[in-house]
Amino acid sequence: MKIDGLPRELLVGMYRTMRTIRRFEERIKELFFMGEIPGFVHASIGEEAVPTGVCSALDPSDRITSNHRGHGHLIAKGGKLRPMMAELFGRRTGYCKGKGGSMHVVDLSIGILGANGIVGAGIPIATGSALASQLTGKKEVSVAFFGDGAANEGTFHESANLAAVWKLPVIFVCENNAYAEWTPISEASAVSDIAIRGQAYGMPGIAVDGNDVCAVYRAAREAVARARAGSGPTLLECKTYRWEGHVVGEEAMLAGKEYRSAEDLAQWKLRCPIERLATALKEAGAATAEELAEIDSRIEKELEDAVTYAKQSEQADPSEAFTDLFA
Amino acid sequence: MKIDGLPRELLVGMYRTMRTIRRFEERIKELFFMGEIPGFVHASIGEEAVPTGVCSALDPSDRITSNHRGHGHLIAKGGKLRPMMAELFGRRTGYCKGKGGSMHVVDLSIGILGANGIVGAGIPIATGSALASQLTGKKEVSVAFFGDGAANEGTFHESANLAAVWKLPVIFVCENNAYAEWTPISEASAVSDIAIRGQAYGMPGIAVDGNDVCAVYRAAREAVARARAGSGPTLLECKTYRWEGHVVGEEAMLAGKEYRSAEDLAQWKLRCPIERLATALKEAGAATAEELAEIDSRIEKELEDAVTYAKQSEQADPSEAFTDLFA
Amino acid sequence: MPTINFIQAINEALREEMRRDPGVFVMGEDVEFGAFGATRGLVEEFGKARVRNTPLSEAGFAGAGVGAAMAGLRPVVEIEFASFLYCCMDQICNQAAKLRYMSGGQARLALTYRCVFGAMGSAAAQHSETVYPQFLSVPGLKIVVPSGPADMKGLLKSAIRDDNPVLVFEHGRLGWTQEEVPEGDHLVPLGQASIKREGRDLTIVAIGLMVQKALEAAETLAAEGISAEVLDPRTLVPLDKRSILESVAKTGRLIIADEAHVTGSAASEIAAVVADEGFDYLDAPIKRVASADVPIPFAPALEAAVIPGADRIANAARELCG
Amino acid sequence: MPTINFIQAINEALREEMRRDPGVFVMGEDVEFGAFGATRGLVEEFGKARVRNTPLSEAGFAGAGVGAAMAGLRPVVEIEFASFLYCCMDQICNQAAKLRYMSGGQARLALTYRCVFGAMGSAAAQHSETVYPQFLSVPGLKIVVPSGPADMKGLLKSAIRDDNPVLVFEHGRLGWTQEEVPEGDHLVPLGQASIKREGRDLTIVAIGLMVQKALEAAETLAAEGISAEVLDPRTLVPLDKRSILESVAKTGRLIIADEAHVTGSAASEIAAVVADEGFDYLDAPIKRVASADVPIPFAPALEAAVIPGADRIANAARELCG
Ligand SMILES: Cc1ncc(C[n+]2csc(CCOP(=O)(O)OP(=O)(O)O)c2C)c(N)n1
Ligand SMILES: Cc1ncc(C[n+]2csc(CCOP(=O)(O)OP(=O)(O)O)c2C)c(N)n1
Ligand SMILES: [Mg+2]
Ligand SMILES: [Mg+2]
Repeated sequence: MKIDGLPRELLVGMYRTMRTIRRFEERIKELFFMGEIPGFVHASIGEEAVPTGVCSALDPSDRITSNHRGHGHLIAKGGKLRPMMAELFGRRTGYCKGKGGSMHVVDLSIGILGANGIVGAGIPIATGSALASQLTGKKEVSVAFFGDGAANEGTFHESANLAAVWKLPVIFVCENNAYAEWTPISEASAVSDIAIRGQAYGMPGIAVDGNDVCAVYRAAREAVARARAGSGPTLLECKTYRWEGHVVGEEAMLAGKEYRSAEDLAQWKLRCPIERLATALKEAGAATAEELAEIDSRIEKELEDAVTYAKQSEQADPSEAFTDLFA
Repeated sequence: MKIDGLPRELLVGMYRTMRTIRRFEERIKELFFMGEIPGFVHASIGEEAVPTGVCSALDPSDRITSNHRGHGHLIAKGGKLRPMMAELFGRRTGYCKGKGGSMHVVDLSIGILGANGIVGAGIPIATGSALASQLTGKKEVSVAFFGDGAANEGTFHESANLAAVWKLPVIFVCENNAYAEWTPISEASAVSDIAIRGQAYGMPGIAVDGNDVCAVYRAAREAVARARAGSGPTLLECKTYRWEGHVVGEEAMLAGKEYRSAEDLAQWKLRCPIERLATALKEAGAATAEELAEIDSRIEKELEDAVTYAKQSEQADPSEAFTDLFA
Repeated sequence: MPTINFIQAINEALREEMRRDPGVFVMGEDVEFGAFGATRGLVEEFGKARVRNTPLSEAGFAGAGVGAAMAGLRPVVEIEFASFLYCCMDQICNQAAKLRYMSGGQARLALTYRCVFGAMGSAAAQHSETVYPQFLSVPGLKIVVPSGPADMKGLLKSAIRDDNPVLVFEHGRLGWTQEEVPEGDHLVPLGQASIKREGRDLTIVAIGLMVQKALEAAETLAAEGISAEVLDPRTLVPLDKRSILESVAKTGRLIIADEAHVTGSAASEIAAVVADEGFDYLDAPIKRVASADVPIPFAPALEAAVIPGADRIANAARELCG
Repeated sequence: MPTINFIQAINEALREEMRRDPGVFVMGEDVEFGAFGATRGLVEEFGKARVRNTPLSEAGFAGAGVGAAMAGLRPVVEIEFASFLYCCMDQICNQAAKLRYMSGGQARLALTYRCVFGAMGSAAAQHSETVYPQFLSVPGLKIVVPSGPADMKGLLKSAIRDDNPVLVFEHGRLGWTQEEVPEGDHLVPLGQASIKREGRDLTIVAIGLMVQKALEAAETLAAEGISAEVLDPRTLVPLDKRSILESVAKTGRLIIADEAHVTGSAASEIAAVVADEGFDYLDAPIKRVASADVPIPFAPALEAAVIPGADRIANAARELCG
């Protein structure tokens, strides 16, 4: 992993973000099993480099759309832990007043147009967001995060073509974690490199090591520059792997059936994006173990603060179910 | 245009088919303006080589799906002129008892799964038809005919990927006539060669001169062989041009606005697929002008027979509107 | 007041709103041309950036409308024929309709979808369907069905200014219908029914093109001594229940004329509302006069047999008042 | 009779029909695994050719089902959650539903779509919707909503054998509901309602999970001296109007309990039918007990506030009989 040329502040910031995502999700996994968090929860543990690298190349006024596996995207784009956690708990202090939950977190004030429960549905929305920037002449960039599975949805195709023909400032970030639910990409897609699909739209299709946050960052930075310059969209495929199940608690659904090898998982764990960056930082003398530990412990505090906040927040009142339909 | 290596019978048959399509559509254009044919009619005049070349490579037990511009596909697959014409007239003797009309002609007995009023909708249907062949072990091939515009629909993407990953015996035939309604492909698609999209699915993507019936035939023959051998789908792009408006009578809709150059049209008319084959046949001594004229006049008779049949057929009775919903 | 037709009314509404608010833009298949004339001439005035021909990608551009709306613009998305809405239902029903609620009120989707619907003469099953009932059951969408030029203009302008997703259904048969239309900023609020003819003996709630047929039937019935009130709800969501109930309270009888297939129609919804909230007013069964439950057939005689005409409305009225 | 749960009933129906007819095959996302257990074990018995995991391409594989059916097979297509039906509406509503009619009766589409629907506990707006009303208004589709294991098995087997497109909606909350289910070829015909409890004072037509809630309410009401009949239509298309009308003729009062949002619900449709054909039997307004017109929220307390429970059914009954 090459960190050279990247400012220390950026690198340490990326470490902090990845670590926050990791711990946030480890924590909500526990809270889910303790019955504190209802509904479906999808963890992106192991994939933290993708949202982190991409969002580090964005400005606060840029916008993203996310998917069902969205906590990482949201945190990397600046989502605050307290209202995120409270939303997952279903409390009225949550981002969506408890109406959305894990799959529907939105923070328009920082350009988070929304997680999404419909695979592929965020892609046209990011495309339209980019269209708005083009129409208003603002130099904003929009990013759609989606999985390898989503790359087989019609919405991907239609959006990519639309963006390419209109030269919209949008980046299509495909998190290729090799599985959609329990089906391997080899059974779901005729090509193993999603990046190749860029050619179908005359769009650069770039594949990077999705567990190398610096590589992701550099590729994203280039795509952002392209977009801001008015040169159109980019398809950025980040190859990664999810360490957890498709959904927290999937064991009960699978009834013992296996769908991937323990060996693969072990191999990918050796390539932990956080460890890799930590090692590189230490080796380069850009950060000491103590400095990183200090960051870690600050994250623990923020996280506990968020959990406490969520727990102590009021439940949404039933009467609130009937508001917020129309503006 | 190279005819060598192709049997005379095939060549003359293709001449006959193209000529039948041409005259059928010229005739229904007249009948439309005379008020005999209601609804929307889309003519494929100038594009006859595509359905003819492709369907000449098919067996009667193979199946096709068509689109709104379907007369050519239907005739080339063996559709009979009488029930086709009667259907366009809305008579009870029509293929669909007058319930379908030009955009919905079906003849299951000869593998015509249907014209379609929804752009792109026939593509998954052909894919499913191919899946049925694979499941039953029958060596049938299915073909989806669609336009350059349809290649931007999500259904194209989803079907192509599905067919490729399952290695289905299906051929995706894109009739690239450079326009979708009045929008040129340059404004609707980021790539001008639809064939390149095959790469997105690891599928051969072949582009041919769609006004050269022999070239279309040869490419289709190869794709059919591939499909029958179980080697999977092919994307076959046929570059052509429509001589007529998007829809018969479009002048009234456009209110004088032009959308393509008279020069382009004139250039393409010089490449008339029927003329080219006729010339080649005569030059090669495979058919004399008299023989071709004889074919032409037989077509006129068949056509007039079909028109008379349609005109003399009973109107559908209102009570019949309420049948045929459920099996 | 100038007399203009239905299509011109759409055109004027679009033009005026585009002049008024630079955030308003139009996209859809061939809107530069305007197959039915509704968007004709807009590109000349506003340019290709704000009048955008889209590729054939309904989910893509319907969804781009959602994204552009979330980013603060006011898109007007044209779906050529209502039947093609099926190609982008997710973006409309799961995204546009739900995003405000799911986000706890953060998102504002000032977004209009326009489409042509209805049986318009042998366009057959995939170009003739009345597709609004499918959206009635999806909270978060407003639904507008104008019955003539003046309402068309005023409702479309209100739809575009509304900060919510609005679906506007324009009947294909109404295109050349002429009417006097107020000049200037003519707005018709969403959620307000209009009594198109007053009457005493029965109420005919009629939707879209059915208003014309109901008026025709009312004329015939008048000659027979039956006084029919014709009420046009104009918007199905929000539905002006009060006006409907008041009319039924007066007449005691209700027919609902709707071109949708009878099962699951907007007529069914209105009947259900009155069978609950207006039960005590009713002197007779509620009759729905709607399309038969078969796809719209191609042949003219078959099409005519399936869709409701003035005769069927009049017959239902005679049955009720007989 | 063995006691099995709802999911096992689905599994048995699929297995039996696949054994019976080699043309039956199953496809959908991760059907080899069966997220809810319904398709579990099928791939081991029938192999990957007949139990096909699909890519995430709802329009693609829903449409492949249409094509395979036209080619003579009998596909059973699984859409994981009913909310995803919006992603393939065109193939279902414009193609599957209309192809037989448009082809003048040539096409036979022996095609089943199965999906899980309903509020099942904080699955939120895009995984909890009751999506059958959207299809009520589309002629050419049969709609099945089983309320328990025995009906589930018998109806699904009938759906698969039916030569028409059938949508089967399986409520996510019913998964572990147990019941005795007849062994052997247990078929429940489409279009036949079932009286789940007899009563004199009012009729509760209840759909899907609402049958349980209605029975619960009926039990409470019985203690108060109100005798409620609970009728499960089992299929919404075809709708067993006769049984509903007969029940209302007996009781004079009607509640319809439906988890769909009240506007445009199946409850509205049934209310409209009775307000016409059963008007003379009615002694009181028709009450719809249905979900509020907002998307299904995430927080448990909010979800509970939106969807109808036994208490709301009982309250409506007291209002009618009071
Ligand atoms: C339209 C739609 N189809 C199916 C699902 C169910 N589902 C949720 S996530 C998922 C897999 C998505 O895979 P991928 O896009 O690769 O993302 P990943 O979960 O691997 O991050 C599926 C099938 C859904 N939510 N939406
Ligand atoms: C889903 C859908 N969107 C739009 C239309 C309206 N429409 C009919 S044909 C057509 C153009 C199709 O272009 P192409 O696929 O290139 O075929 P061509 O007409 O050129 O043969 C359009 C936009 C439709 N019928 N269906
Ligand atoms: Mg994945
Ligand atoms: Mg074209």
